[in-house]
Amino acid sequence: MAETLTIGKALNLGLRKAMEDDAKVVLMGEDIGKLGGVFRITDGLQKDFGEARVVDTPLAEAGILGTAVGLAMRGYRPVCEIQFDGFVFPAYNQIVTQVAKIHARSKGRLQMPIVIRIPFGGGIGAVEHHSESPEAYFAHTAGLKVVAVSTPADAYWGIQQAIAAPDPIVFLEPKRRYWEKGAVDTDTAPGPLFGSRVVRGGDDVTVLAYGPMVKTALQAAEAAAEEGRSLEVIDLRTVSPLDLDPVFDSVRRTGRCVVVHEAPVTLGLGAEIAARVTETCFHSLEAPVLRVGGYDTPYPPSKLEEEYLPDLDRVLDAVDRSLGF
Amino acid sequence: MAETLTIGKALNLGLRKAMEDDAKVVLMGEDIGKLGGVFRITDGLQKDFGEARVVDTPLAEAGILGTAVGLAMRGYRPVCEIQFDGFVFPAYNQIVTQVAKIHARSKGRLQMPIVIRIPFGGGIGAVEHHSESPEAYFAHTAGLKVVAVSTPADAYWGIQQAIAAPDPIVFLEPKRRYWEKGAVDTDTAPGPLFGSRVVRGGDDVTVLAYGPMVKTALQAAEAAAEEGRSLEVIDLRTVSPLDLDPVFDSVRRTGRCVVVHEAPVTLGLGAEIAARVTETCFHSLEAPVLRVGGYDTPYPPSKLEEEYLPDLDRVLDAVDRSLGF
Amino acid sequence: MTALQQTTEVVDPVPGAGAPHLPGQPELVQLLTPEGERVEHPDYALDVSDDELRGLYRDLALVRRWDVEATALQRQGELGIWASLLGQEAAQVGAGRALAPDDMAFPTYREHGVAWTRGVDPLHVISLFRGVDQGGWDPVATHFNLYTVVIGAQTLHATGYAMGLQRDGAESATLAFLGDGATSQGEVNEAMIWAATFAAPVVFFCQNNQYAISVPIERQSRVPLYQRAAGFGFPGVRVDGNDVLAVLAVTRAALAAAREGSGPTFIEAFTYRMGAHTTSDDPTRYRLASELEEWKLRDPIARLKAHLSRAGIADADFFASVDAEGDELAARIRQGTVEMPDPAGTEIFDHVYAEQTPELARQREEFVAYHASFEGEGH
Amino acid sequence: MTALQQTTEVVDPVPGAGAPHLPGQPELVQLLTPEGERVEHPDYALDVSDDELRGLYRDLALVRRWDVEATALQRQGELGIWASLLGQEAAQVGAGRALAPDDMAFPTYREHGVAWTRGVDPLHVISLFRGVDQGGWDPVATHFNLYTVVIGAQTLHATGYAMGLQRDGAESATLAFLGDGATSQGEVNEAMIWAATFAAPVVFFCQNNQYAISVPIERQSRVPLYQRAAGFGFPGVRVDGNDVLAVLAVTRAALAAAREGSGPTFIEAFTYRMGAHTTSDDPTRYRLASELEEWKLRDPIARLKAHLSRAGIADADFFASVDAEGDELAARIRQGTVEMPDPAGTEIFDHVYAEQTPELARQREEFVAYHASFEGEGH
Ligand SMILES: Cc1ncc(C[n+]2csc(CCOP(=O)(O)OP(=O)(O)O)c2C)c(N)n1
Ligand SMILES: Cc1ncc(C[n+]2csc(CCOP(=O)(O)OP(=O)(O)O)c2C)c(N)n1
Ligand SMILES: [Mg+2]
Ligand SMILES: [Mg+2]
Repeated sequence: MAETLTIGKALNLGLRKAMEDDAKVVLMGEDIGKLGGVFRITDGLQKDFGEARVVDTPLAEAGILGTAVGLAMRGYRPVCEIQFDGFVFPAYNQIVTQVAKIHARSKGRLQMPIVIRIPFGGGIGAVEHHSESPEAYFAHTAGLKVVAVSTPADAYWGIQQAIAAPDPIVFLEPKRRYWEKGAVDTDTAPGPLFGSRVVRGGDDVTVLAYGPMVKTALQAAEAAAEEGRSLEVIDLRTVSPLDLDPVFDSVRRTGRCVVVHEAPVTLGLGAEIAARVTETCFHSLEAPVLRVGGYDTPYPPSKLEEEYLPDLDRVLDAVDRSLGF
Repeated sequence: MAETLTIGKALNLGLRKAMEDDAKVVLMGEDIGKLGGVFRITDGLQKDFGEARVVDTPLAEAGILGTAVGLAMRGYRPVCEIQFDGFVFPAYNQIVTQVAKIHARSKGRLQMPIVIRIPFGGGIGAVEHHSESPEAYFAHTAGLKVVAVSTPADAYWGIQQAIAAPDPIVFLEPKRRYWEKGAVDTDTAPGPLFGSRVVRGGDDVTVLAYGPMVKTALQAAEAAAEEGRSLEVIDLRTVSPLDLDPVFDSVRRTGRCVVVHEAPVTLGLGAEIAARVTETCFHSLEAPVLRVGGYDTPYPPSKLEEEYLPDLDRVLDAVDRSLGF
Repeated sequence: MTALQQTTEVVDPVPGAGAPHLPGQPELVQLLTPEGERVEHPDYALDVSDDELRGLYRDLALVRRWDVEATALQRQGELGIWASLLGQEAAQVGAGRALAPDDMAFPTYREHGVAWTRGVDPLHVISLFRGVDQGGWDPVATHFNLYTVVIGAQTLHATGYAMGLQRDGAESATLAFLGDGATSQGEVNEAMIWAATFAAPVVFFCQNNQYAISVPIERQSRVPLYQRAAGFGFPGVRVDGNDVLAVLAVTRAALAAAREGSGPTFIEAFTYRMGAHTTSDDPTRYRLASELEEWKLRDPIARLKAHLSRAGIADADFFASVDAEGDELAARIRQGTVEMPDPAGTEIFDHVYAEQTPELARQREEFVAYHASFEGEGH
Repeated sequence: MTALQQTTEVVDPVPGAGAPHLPGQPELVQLLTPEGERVEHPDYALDVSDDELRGLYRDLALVRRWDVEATALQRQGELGIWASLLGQEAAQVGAGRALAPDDMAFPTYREHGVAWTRGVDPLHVISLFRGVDQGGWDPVATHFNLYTVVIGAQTLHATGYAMGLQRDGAESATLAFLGDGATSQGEVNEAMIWAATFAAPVVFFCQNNQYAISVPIERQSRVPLYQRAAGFGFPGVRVDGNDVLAVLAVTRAALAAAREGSGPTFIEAFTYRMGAHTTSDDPTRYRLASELEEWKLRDPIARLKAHLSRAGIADADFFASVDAEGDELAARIRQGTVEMPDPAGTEIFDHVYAEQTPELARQREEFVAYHASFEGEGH
């Protein structure tokens, strides 16, 4: 069945489906019950599945992740909501030293099918700690997987795929795109969870993005087309593991690559991608891989976020610089 | 005055000097008092400076960093010891959301001259969580600075420079080299804290390292020399900010670059360095920047750490691959 | 019903008899009943002049006026968000007025009433919610730390600062604010452990406003929060948070004890968040209107007003003058807000470090050059 | 003096009168005095057969023998490190034997005595300290989680597992081990908050062995630790941790209460770490020999031995047979250790994920090819 849904609603329906399919799925988080979460992603779920499956937790993120570990050991599939990106850090110890390592520690005897949902990124005019992009911290952590959705269809299917997967997954939701609509085929998944996807073909420069920046990259491609430049846009979708084969194919053709993300450039995903693309496509590159990202500063007050965040113009600027090499 | 000291002893003397020079310096950590720390880096300091300046803390890393923030606000210069790399994560929230951001949050009205000492890296045959290299987590965090010492002289002077500096600094100590000796001139600092240094000249390949891997890189250069290959070795010394100008100069000459660290390769410092070197020296590069690091796995049980850690042979292998391009 | 409308209803009526006392709380310290009657408490005598009483009323009324204005400004798109203190004025003003000038306060994001008592310009608080900065006041000069948004983190800062006071031999204390929800954070519990261990001069002031956003207090603790402290080895006390006199007395006593070296105290100010969590919140999803109605009868401002009137401490002229002052304040806040200049883009780079890094200096230059490239392009 | 030497001194002497009782601790639950005399406690009756008593003695003696052997193996370079439980055998065996088969235990890194009671092969514990793996036993089959080295993290796991038990309607409970130092960690306090809020069937078993490495208990709490629990709203009890019967009784009662839905209990087992923190530690730097001497008089094994002898429950033959069994065990541990094969290098890659990633598969291939390239080179 094809429906038009917002990303937020698609997540809501995806969660509902996952809960119907598997009684072991338990949602945990702050304000996810009666309130339905501050973004209403869990709206109505507590009413229908009860307080034991949609748990309004104490205000303690380490507690959320730490008890999720115990529930997972008992055979449950906890889906933890972190209210905002900037509030994942109290849970960091549990995520990095426990969630990520228990499978290896136990030589596979204990699985950690935990999903950590994080509304991430900026652009919503919020106060401090509500607009961050912490994905590199998790992508650098062996034992975790990290995905970032950009469309309602990926949201609907991705959350189900993540919940069904046996490994711990940081599931990044582009919060400023929650209200954007798109078609969702509720019968067929658009592809595997850990695969990147060419979302617009092109020949001159390969532009990579994930999460909220996919739309920005597509807008840039649109604008570039008007000036006769053909950008290939790839939605990475999975941040860890990276699926770069389609990227390598593309770059071998275009010879140029620009990576876009909101996170600070230094040691952001762009760094890893630049290193790998250069290593793999060295002889095809006509310009170094260029990175467009947040500056190496804390996320600024909201009156400055437009200046901080990569936008269409900054992507085009990088494309120009790439072509100028 | 020139003395021969171990890195551990140099740190101990450097701390002592800093405490003598500035009454506001307060050391905090687990077991740093009577015991002198598990590595004895603070040996004798509580006896001489008292319990108010060398504080055996409760067993709570968030508490150590969080109270350090308050002490810094009150004009103190806290030097926090994290007992082992793997135990910094309970303090992660304070480090990332508070220590790193308070200067910006307050528009410079509040300084955070906090030093976070972390014995880091592997190779000592320890159990889980005692051998990690978390530097990329901090280098990706705006507002922090990160240094890694590799010699007794840098240890002696670096710890004093770090304590005197106005910004928060993660000070990484190569734990497996604590017992290695070297000459220390206690009259003259070997250079600024945030500068990299060419430690061996060479023409064929530029090899970059910091902390414990500097010695490994030098050993590799020695071995390579026997086979007629000339490696230039640069001790990065500062991990954030990076000081890459000497690296760019070198790579423009050699055309080849290998980065070595113990941390997992994916999103390790090598990624950032590869991206920047490629961007800056694109037309000089005859091979992609190659990375030698830990695998993308949790640090393994100690019987496997030799296989996990970069060693002379793996560096030489990368050098060969670089020259093979 | 918006928070704004609620407010107008709440401030004016003099509460009659029948305002329910808080049920079954013998341990609750109260010096003023909801009807505005002054009562004594064996442990907390309060010596307060008529001038001071009128001053407290003025504080409460102006702080509420500020809050109402800010809520309105947010509704009109001038602020990104606003965290209203509606209903918690007495807890905040009482606590703030208990501070000595050199004491240091560590607020959350809702302590506008405490900010007021520290002489912080309301516009410096507004600027945070407008997205201009992270708070425009000087935390050193005002002895009022910047707001901390990460729940509970500031309790450790307050404890560390208190340890600094000890080392300085200063006869001062710190006051750490936190919410009921915050008591579940590990860091908050660590702060209490450290404070106990080092007998640090810090007072933990918890406004139990019954909710952490939508989550009721029962989810954070199954016993009254003030009892938490005993487990760490220091006193806990529950005070009627809508009774400014009781809050003042209890906080003064705790701060005095801290300054004298007796170590920390945990104060649970039992109160109620009469508005939404923030302007983004919709409390009708998780609580009954009847609950709010009940709490309106315990309104902290009406209570003091009734006392001042009945005891002949203030007359209609006084109340009118406070109202007029409120209108002026509101006008100043409104004008100051809409005229507040946007920050310069380069601010992004200028305060990250005390010693700027070459890389960030480079990014700043690029930023300037990049934006200059659009000039004249109509961007 | 090594831990090994200490041990031999401690096991044998039958404690005379004059063994000091723990000072001023009316709240301490005790069923066996340091002299080995059986006493009653109003709240904790213990019904235990002679067979069971002999079984407990055997547990204590064998666990100590294992510990002594492991310490020796470490000294001889066969283990990287060893965390001795010397002095804490009664606390661990008492707690472990209180568990029902389906209860789940969450140890720290020192609970070898509990491992023993769960049927974990000592060599599977040894393998961790040898650096072969992170613990070789099956945590699911043994109902004994892997060791957790990050202080306190496991208390949340135990609480979450207990929440799972609730959801399953299982009549089981979890037992979370922690040290005195661990009580300062935020996560541990969060675990207690969660357990209280959800009335989770978890028992927190804190071995207060007086030190966190070098840091004495006074730095973690200024009141007895068992009092912490009341602040969170559930019972706390202090038991003589060197009295295996008291520990068994108290833990059984707490687990039964948890299984019946009464929620958590905090048990503080008051004991002493008679050895070093680990083989890397040097306790002479931070504590007086006299302290240890005093605690030797409260030795948990000598105490039970005295009771068994005096009450005629066990005779010299029995003790000799346990000694013999101990020698066999030690020999098996020694041989198993020195013969333990090193893990294959590819193990590094094989358990990171349940579903291997292409990148890690690639790294594994490279690893294999790289190491193959040295073959025949004498590397
Ligand atoms: C670490 C962290 N987690 C989550 C949040 C999101 N959040 C903001 S306010 C709030 C509720 C706070 O409740 P309480 O402590 O009772 O204070 P109140 O808002 O009632 O004054 C939450 C969950 C946050 N700011 N920080
Ligand atoms: C989070 C963390 N910080 C520091 C350490 C280092 N460390 C290992 S054991 C220990 C002391 C633990 O004391 P306690 O909880 O009393 O347990 P005990 O060792 O006495 O059994 C410390 C500080 C650690 N393992 N984890
Ligand atoms: Mg609240
Ligand atoms: Mg201990």
